[in-house]
Formats: sequence, structure tokens, C-alpha cells
Amino acid sequence: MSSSYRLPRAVHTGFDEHGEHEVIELHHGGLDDVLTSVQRTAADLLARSPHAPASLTVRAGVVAVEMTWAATPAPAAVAAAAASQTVPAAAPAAAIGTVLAASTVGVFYRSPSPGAAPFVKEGDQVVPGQQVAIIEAMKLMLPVEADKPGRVVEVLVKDGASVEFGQPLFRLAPIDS
Amino acid sequence: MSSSYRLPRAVHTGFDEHGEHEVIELHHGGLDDVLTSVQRTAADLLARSPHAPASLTVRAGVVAVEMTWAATPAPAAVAAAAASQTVPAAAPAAAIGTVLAASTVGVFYRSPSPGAAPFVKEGDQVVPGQQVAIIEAMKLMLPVEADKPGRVVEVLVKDGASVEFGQPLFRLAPIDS
Amino acid sequence: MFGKILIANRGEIAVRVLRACRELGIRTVAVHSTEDKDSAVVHLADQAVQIGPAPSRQSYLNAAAIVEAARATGAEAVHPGYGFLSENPDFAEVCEANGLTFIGPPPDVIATLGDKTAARAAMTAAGLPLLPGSVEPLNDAEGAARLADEIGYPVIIKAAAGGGGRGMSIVEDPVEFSRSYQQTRATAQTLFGDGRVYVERYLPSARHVEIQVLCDGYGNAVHLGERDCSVQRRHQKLVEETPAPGLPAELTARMGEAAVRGALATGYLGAGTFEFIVDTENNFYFMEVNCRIQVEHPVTEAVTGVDLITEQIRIAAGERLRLKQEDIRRGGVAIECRVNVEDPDRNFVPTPGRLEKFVPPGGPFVRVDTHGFAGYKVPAAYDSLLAKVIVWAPDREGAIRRMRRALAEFTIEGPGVHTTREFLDRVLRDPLFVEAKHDTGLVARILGD
Amino acid sequence: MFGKILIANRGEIAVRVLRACRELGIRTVAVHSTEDKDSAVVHLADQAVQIGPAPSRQSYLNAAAIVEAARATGAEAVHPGYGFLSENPDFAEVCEANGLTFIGPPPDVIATLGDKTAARAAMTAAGLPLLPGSVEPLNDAEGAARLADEIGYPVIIKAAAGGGGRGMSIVEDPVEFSRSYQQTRATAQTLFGDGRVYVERYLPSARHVEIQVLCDGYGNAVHLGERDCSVQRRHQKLVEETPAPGLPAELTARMGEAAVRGALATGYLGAGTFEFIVDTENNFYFMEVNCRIQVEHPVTEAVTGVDLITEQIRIAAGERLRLKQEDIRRGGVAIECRVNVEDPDRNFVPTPGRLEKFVPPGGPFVRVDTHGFAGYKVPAAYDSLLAKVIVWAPDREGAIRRMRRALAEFTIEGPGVHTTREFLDRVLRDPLFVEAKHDTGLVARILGD
Repeated sequence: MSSSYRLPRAVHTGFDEHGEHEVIELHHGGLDDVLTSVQRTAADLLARSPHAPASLTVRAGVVAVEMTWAATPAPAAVAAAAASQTVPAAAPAAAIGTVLAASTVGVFYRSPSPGAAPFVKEGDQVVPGQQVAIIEAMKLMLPVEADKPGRVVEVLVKDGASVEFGQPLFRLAPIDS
Repeated sequence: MSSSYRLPRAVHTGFDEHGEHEVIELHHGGLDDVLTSVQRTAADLLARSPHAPASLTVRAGVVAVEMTWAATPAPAAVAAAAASQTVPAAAPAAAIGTVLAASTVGVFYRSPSPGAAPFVKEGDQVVPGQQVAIIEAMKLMLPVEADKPGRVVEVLVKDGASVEFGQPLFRLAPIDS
Repeated sequence: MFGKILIANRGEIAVRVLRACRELGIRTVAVHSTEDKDSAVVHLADQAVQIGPAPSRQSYLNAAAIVEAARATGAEAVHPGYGFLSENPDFAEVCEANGLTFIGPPPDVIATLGDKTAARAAMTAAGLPLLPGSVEPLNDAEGAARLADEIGYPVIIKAAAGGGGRGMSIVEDPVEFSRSYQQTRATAQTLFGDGRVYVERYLPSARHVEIQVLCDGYGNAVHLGERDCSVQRRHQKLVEETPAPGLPAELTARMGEAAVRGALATGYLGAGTFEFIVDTENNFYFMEVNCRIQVEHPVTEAVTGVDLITEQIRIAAGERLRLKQEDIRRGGVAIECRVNVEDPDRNFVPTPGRLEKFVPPGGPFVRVDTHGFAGYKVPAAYDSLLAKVIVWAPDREGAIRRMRRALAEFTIEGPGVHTTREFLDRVLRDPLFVEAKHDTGLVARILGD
Repeated sequence: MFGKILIANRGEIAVRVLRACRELGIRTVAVHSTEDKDSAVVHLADQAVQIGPAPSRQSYLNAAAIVEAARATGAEAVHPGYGFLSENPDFAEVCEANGLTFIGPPPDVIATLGDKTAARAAMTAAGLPLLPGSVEPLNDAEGAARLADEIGYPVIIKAAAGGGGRGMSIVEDPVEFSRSYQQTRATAQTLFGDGRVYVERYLPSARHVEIQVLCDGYGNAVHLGERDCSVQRRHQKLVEETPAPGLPAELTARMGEAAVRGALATGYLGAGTFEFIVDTENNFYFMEVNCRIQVEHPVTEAVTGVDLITEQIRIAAGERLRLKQEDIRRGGVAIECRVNVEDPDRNFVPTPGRLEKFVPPGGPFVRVDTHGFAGYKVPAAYDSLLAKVIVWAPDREGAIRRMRRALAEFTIEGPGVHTTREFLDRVLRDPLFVEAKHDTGLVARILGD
């Protein structure tokens, strides 16, 4: 059976962590142009795919293209986004830069103490090793440090909020952008 | 999910309904242009596919093309088709003509009585209404009649064998072939 | 024991019968319409024969094709499941005439018990209590009206050949009697080709309780307790349970004994169900016998530990019942919910289609009988029962909680596909159901009908 | 009762615990690694928290992350399942220190029973029979050798901190003793960071039988009968059953009483398992206590009707045991088979991967506990248990037939995925297993090892 499963959430482009799937979902649009676009998109994605996908689905409103390939040549699995290192930014596709993610479950604090100024704010430039936040876990205050140079584009979590492992905390842009 | 399954009913074009197959389904008229576009899209994608896909589906509103290929180059499975009417001959793709299928479960006999000459043999021409075999069901001898003119290309079932509903009995070629 | 059995049915019951055969080491033949050729039972069976096109009349009701399929495959017995040909005495007879064992009662017993007036007469003779009314069919309106006066209103006029809630009218007042009588006769003639009717007392707030029996061919019979099937929508059962909540054990034991007496008196063979009506004073009256395995048989299995299909097959193969009445010990409470492919928001219209996701519930004391699987296309040609979920628990409250848990984790998704899953949950959390104070009006009340 | 429970586990047991919570009306928090974010329990839970990357040490063994997840979600209790942190006294203590109820025995009881010598001392004090051997760990080789001479050969040298078949050596002859003693100490030091060992009599053809107990916090305890887990491959159980075939009921009742005595003496709380060894003369000896729910707990549930996980939760919530010993009536036979994602033809190498088809068995008296579903990707990071199939039948022969039927209809397919399903069938049809004359050497014999 050629079952392929769509990624469960949101609008995705690119490959999921298992390296086996690629989905684009759009909504609305007129039939003929859309069909052409869909076809072009599918063909394009195929051409750009770093290795052969197991399945491909392109959907645009009522128009859909789905292809699956037999699973013979096992694709080189791309590993799950790991640890506190910067990971490619999540959707939308247009977003650039990287995110700094939580290395542990805990409570996120932007400041060294209540009422103090935040470690960093939007627009600030950071250097590797610079502390940018604290995560409190089991009464321990664990520093969150930048691992790459960059400029803080967005703080993604509110001060005092609980975060889970791997949750994006900051969006960073390259320094030269 | 892009699992493609056979469309068991409605309008089919293409080959047999077991295993590897190809189905186009229409429900409403006036979709000729769309159908053409969809078909072109499918053909195009096939041409560009880096290696042979396991399945392909193109959908545009109520129009859909689905193709799946067996994982291995499967033998041309001969499938049950509809009723006693002639149905398009099963795969291979090159085969032409129609088959005459069993209208009931029973025992297939080629001759009116044991030892007698068969009703028809390969090469014979038949006319609509002509008896070509008997199916015995519940002690009743039910005549099998040709429903179209044609030439017997192949007798698909051995004399005295059990047949199920829809099982192809004879392969017929058009008279002028 | 049989070497090979043909399963003359489809859907979940075909899979159920196949499972029993496998456990007994019996090979199986599935028969199927063109529509069902990718069904679960076809995948699971040792052999499969396509017997006709989608319409049941040409496939699952096609006795000739089924018998030919049995002959061609060398099957020695036919299990008819429920519905279709299961209570058709002609089919049972055709099977026997062709050397096939019909797994069910003998044809004449099916014929007798399938005729309401003949069944009433037989049960009267066996000493079973019947509601006041006619034993013989009534052929003149005046005599019938006189009888109705004697019985006392309200009365119910029923087609002798009827069943499943069709062909009956309730008459509240003597002035309506004549019109209803004529109308019911006409309806019965149209529906069943048999205009005979009979009249009996109508009990508006009575409960319908059924008793499961097993009889072998050597004069041995046991009952396996009762089932309550009060949760119905338009005479279609949705939820069944055992024991019947609130009924004294002493009463159900007496009903069981009556059922055994009735079964032995009529020469019953195999698994059967005696339906009784119980009034508010806990008097019970014989209603009818179902000469087949019932959809809801798993609740009885769950509380007794007895595999009813296996017992049917053993009995049909000529074995003696290994169970005596004292061996049948019931424990705990079992509930069954029927998950149908229907849309409760659109008047329970069937919603056949492809099941893209199908994850049945599991875990402790949960049983699922289904022919569904991920990728299955539910055909439009047949009934909408997709799965039965059966739970067991030590008590009714626990069983209800367990059923709600099981239904909540049952994932069924497909384009256009709706199920009764959530509606069943509404029933299960209804205060009247929870307190077991419901009657057959429950579903209509929930729906605000 | 708790309002919310955090399930500190993954796989089938996480789903099992979630089901019990749902039936009790308790909300659930799943914790998961990045690898498990599309798992069944994550889909089913009310909330889910990602606690770390794939390696267990950073996720399912990460006590800090789990406690933080409980705090962040407001969970009041933690169910540890089996494996991972389930028998870790430090984790139990960290939970309590953070105001969370650890669903299991108190930390000091886990610590005592987790130490083989401490457990032996406690059980000796409670009057349980032990195999001749040392109660205290032996720190000098000479003293140990003298003790071995007293006990009589063969003897077994076991790591005090060991378990699961690791860290033990059998010594057949006195001349080997000294070398084995040193070696076992060294291995124990490496494996468990604790070089203490003890010595006891080794019984080559003895049976391992375990007793399930439940204890509340008010001095009440019951036993729920025994389980036989003789079908093992390299100390990994493959098939479990109850009752233990061939053991006299009187014997298992005495073992049950001994287990209850031992549990009460040590202040046990919740569900626990006492392992005993039974020699050919039906003498039994205490071996160890497992302070967790066991993988094979469903067989006990099937024959007793008791939901063990629900009982664990009720006890942890401070409820009194509602069951008395006389309420526990066992009926029939239950067997469990573990369906692992492994290739028996390649030395049982794990074969993780995407499940394209996954159709679990159903029908009468079949239970499936699994986290698998069509489309699930079995990760490579964890153990290979994919599903447990549990059947019940009135007798052992029927249970074996039912299990073979259930395994035969279990469809699991995916690229590169193999399972132990067919291998299990080989075990079930092995004449020694069928006659219940097998021992722990059965699997090796079948494999021709």
C-alpha cells in the first residue's frame, strides 16, 4: 500500500525530520491556472529534492497532485532538530535566520531577577556564549546562551512562561542582514 | 494521505481492476477541458519523475486521475468484470477485444452433453444470442450466449471447471479484425 | 467436525464466524458480491467466491449461487450469520437438499417460529405465558374487534409474517380499530405477501428483554441469561447490555427456564433468542423467537465466557452441549455499542466512503468486532453497521465509563464519513441511561424527535 | 482522587495508563522525546510536553524535566509505568519532594526491595522461605567459598544490585568458585556501580513463578494469583500465562499468602510482583520483588476482572482497597504474547520503521495493548515491544487456539519491518508448550541455539 501521511500541522514547505515527505497546501484559486501552477510546483519540487521523496502532494483548493514512490532506495534520514543549538526556522517559508531553542523543560526568564532589565531585547546583537535568558528547572537557574552571532529579531516566549524541550525562544537574523 | 485505492464503480477507462490499475472517474458532464488538462498534467509529471512512481493522483474538483503501479512488474492479473455482457479485455495493455463473463456461479460446460462437440471453438465466429456454453447451477442448465458479434480468440476456462460470478469465459475479437 | 465452512454473509459477522472457524481449525470460504471483493473476510478466508453483483438479491440473497459456491469449494456447512438468508426456511432446506449442513435450526422449526401465530400457538402449548390476544390469525374484522374488546385497550395489531418493528399498529380506542385492522392487513400483504394479522394487549411502558438459549440435537438446552436492548432508534438497536439493569435475578432465571422449555418443545437446534415483554409488575410474556445468532451476542459472551458461534458450529456438527445449566455462571456487566456509518445530524443518513484512518479502541476489557480497516471503502449497498464495541466491567457504572473511554479513542476518518460514535456517547451520559431508568423512548427524547 | 496525572513513560504502557486515567475521569499529561512527538499517547493525552531529545537518558530518564513538566501542567501525580524511572527510589523521592504523588511504593521500600541482599533480609524476617544462601553480601572470597560448600553445588553468585538476568554466574564446581566470584564482583561493579554479591543454591530445572499483589496504605493487601513467564529468550519474556500450568492451586495459594505477608512486612504500597522459584518437589523460595506494574499484568486482569492500573491509581490517591482476598475469583486461562518489532531470522535484531499497514486482531476474548497504528513510525531509539496480544479462554487449549487465531490475523507491514508474530506461533504450536512441559530453555531449543 502506498500510504503516505501528511504532516499534522500548519503550512509546511520542505522536508520533515524523517526526510520522507514533502507537502504544500494552498487554498482557493481558479482551476486552469491553478492546475498549471500546481503541476509546475510539483515538477519543481521534484527537481530540487535532494534525494528521491517517498511521496509528494501538492494541493491548491480543489486541485491536488499526489505522487508516491516505492520505498526501495531508503532515503537518508535527516535527524530530528536537536538540543539548544540553532535550528532552521520553522514555517513560514519566507522566514530567514535561525531560532535559539530551549535545551530543557522549565520556566523561561528574560531577566536575571524580577524587575531587572532583560538580558537582550529585539534589535540587540548577540555573540556566541552571551547569556540571553534563564531557564529555571528544578530550582536550578540554567543560563541560555547564544551559540552563533546574530541579531534578535523576535522573542518568542513570554517572561515567566513554561517551555518544553526544543521550543523556539528567540528568532535571530544573521548579523549582515 | 495519498493512499490510492481502486474506484470500484462508475465510469472506468483503462485496464483491469485488480492490482496495478488506472482509473478515471467522471461524475458530471462538461468537464472535457478540465479532463484534458488533468490528463496532460499527469502525463507531464510522469515524464519528469526521476524514477517510476508507485502511484500518481491528479485531482481537479470532481475530476481525478489516479494511477498506481505494483511494486514489482506484476503479471497481468485477469480480473472478474461485470455480468455476462462483454467487457473490455483484461490486461496486457496490448490485448484487444472483449471477454464474455459468467453471469452466475456454477460449473462451466463447453458442450451440450459429455462427449459431444463444443458449442464453439477457437476461431469460430459468433453472433449475438448464439449459445456458446452452459453453466450448471443448482441442477439447472443455464445457456451462456454471446451478446455481441465476434470471433472466439481464447476459451479461458476448462470444461467442467467451477466459475464464479463475473469470471471471464471467452475472449472475443471484433469480427473485422 | 466440519473440515470447511462457507460463510454466507458479509461485514463484521462474517469476520466473527471466520474467527470461530479458525479457532476450531476449520477452513473457510467467503462468498462476496463484486462490491465486497476487497473486504476483510475475503482477505482472511482460505477461499473466496464472487457470487454476484452489489445488490443483495443477486448476491447475499442468491441461494443458488451460494450453494454452488459451497459445492465448488467442497464446503460441508453454511453459516448464515444474521439477516440475509439466516432465517429463511427455504434456504435451510436447499442447503440440506444439497448435502450441506445449515448452521441453524431445522427448516420446519424456522418456518414455525418465523410465523408469529404459529409460534404463539407452539409456545402456548409449551406453557409459556403470552399476552392476552389471539393465537390464531383473525380473518374477519368483526371477530377481531370483539377480541380487542375482551383483551382491553390499548391493543396492538401485528402481521403474522412481520418482524423488526414493521407491520404493526397500536390502537388506543375501539373506534379506530376497524380502520387500523384493514390498514395493517393491507400493509402486511404489501410488505410480506401475507395479510394475516393477530391482536394482543399493548403494554406501553413494558420492557423488551431477550434470553439467549443453546440447544443440541440430543434434547439438551441451556439459557445464558438475558439482554436488554431498550436503546433503539426506530426499532434499530444502538446499545445492548446484560444483565438487564433492575430486573430481579429470580425473574430472569424464570424467563430463562421458560425459554428453555419453549426451545425444547419446538425441537430447536443451535443458538436462539427468545424475546419477552416484561410489564411493570414483573410479569413476562413471550413475544417471538429469533432463529439466528444476534448482532448483540457478544455481551452474553462477555459475562458468561461462552463463545456462542463456536457452540453453534459444534452443535451443527452433531456434538453434544458440553455446558450444563449449572456451568453457566455470569459475572459483571457487558455493554455493546453499534458504531454505524451514519450522520446523526442528518437524520442518521448512511455516509459510506473510504476510511482513511481507522484505529479501533483497545486495552483492558474492550472487544471490537469490525470488518473495517484503514483504507477500507464502506460500500453504499449494504447496512451501515461498521463496528461493535463491547466492554466488560465488574459493575454497570464501570462498564459505562469504560465504554465512553473506548468510544473516545475510536478514530474513524474519511471524506464524507460520519459515525454514530459521538451520538452513542450522548446516550451513555444521559442521566436516565446512567440510572437505568430509560425505556425505548430514550433515543427519540435525546434527539428531541 | 487526582485531577491530573503525568505519564512518565512511552509506548504501550503509556497508552495503558492513559486509558485507566480516562476511565477514572482524570486528565492526562504525556511527556515525550522529540522522537515520540507523533506517538499514540501524545495524540490521546489532554496535554503533552516535550522533555528532551531521543536518547532516554535525556528524556524518559530525565527526572528534572519530568518534574518540571508536571509542575508546568499542574499534574498532581506521576505514573512511571515500567522500566525507565519506575523503580528508581531517587525519582520517587524527587516527586514527593516536589509535591507530586509517585504512583508506586515509597522511596525507601523501593530502595530496600531493589537491593537483593536487603530484600532477602527483609523477607527472611517476614518468614518467607529463601533458597539456602547468604542474606548479607559477601565481601571475602574465602568466606563465600565456605558458604558455597555449606549450601552445596551448583550455586549462583548474584549481584546485589542486579536484575533482569544481568550480573549473575552459575558455578558448578568448587574449583571454579574463586574465579567466578571475582569476575561477578567486577561485572557488578561495572554494570551497577556496586560490586556486592551474594551466593545461593542454584536450581537448574526450577520454575519461575510470580505473584501479583495489591496493597493499600491502611494495612490491607491481597494477592491476585500467579503468572508463569517461562517462555523467555535471553531473559526477555515472550509469552506469559496464568494460571501457571500444572501447579497445584493449593501451592499457588500458599505462595500468594507468603507474598502478602512479605508485602505487609515491608510496608509495600500499590501493585507489586513477588518472584518465586519452585523446585521439582513444589517447594518455593522467594527471589525478588518488582516494585512496578509488569508488562504481563493483563493476564492477571483477564482472569480476575481487576483493572490493576486503576487500582494502582486509587491506592496512590489514598483510597482503601475495595477488594478482599475472598472477592478475588479467578476463572479460565489467559495468555499474553509480546509482538516485538524484531527479525527472528536475524537474531532478533530490532527492525524499526514506518507501519504502512497495522490491523490488530479483534473479536471474542482478545485484547490488544499497543501504541501502534497505521502510519506510525516505530523509532529506533527505544525497545522493540510494539503490541501485546492477550487472550482469555475457559481452558488452556482454547486459549492457545485463540492466540494462534489472533496472531494470524494481526497485520503489520512496513518497509523493512519484521515482527516476532510468526515466531510466537512457533512457540504456541511447540509440543512441549502445548503440553505445558516446557521450561526457560524452550526458545533456545526452538531456535536450535
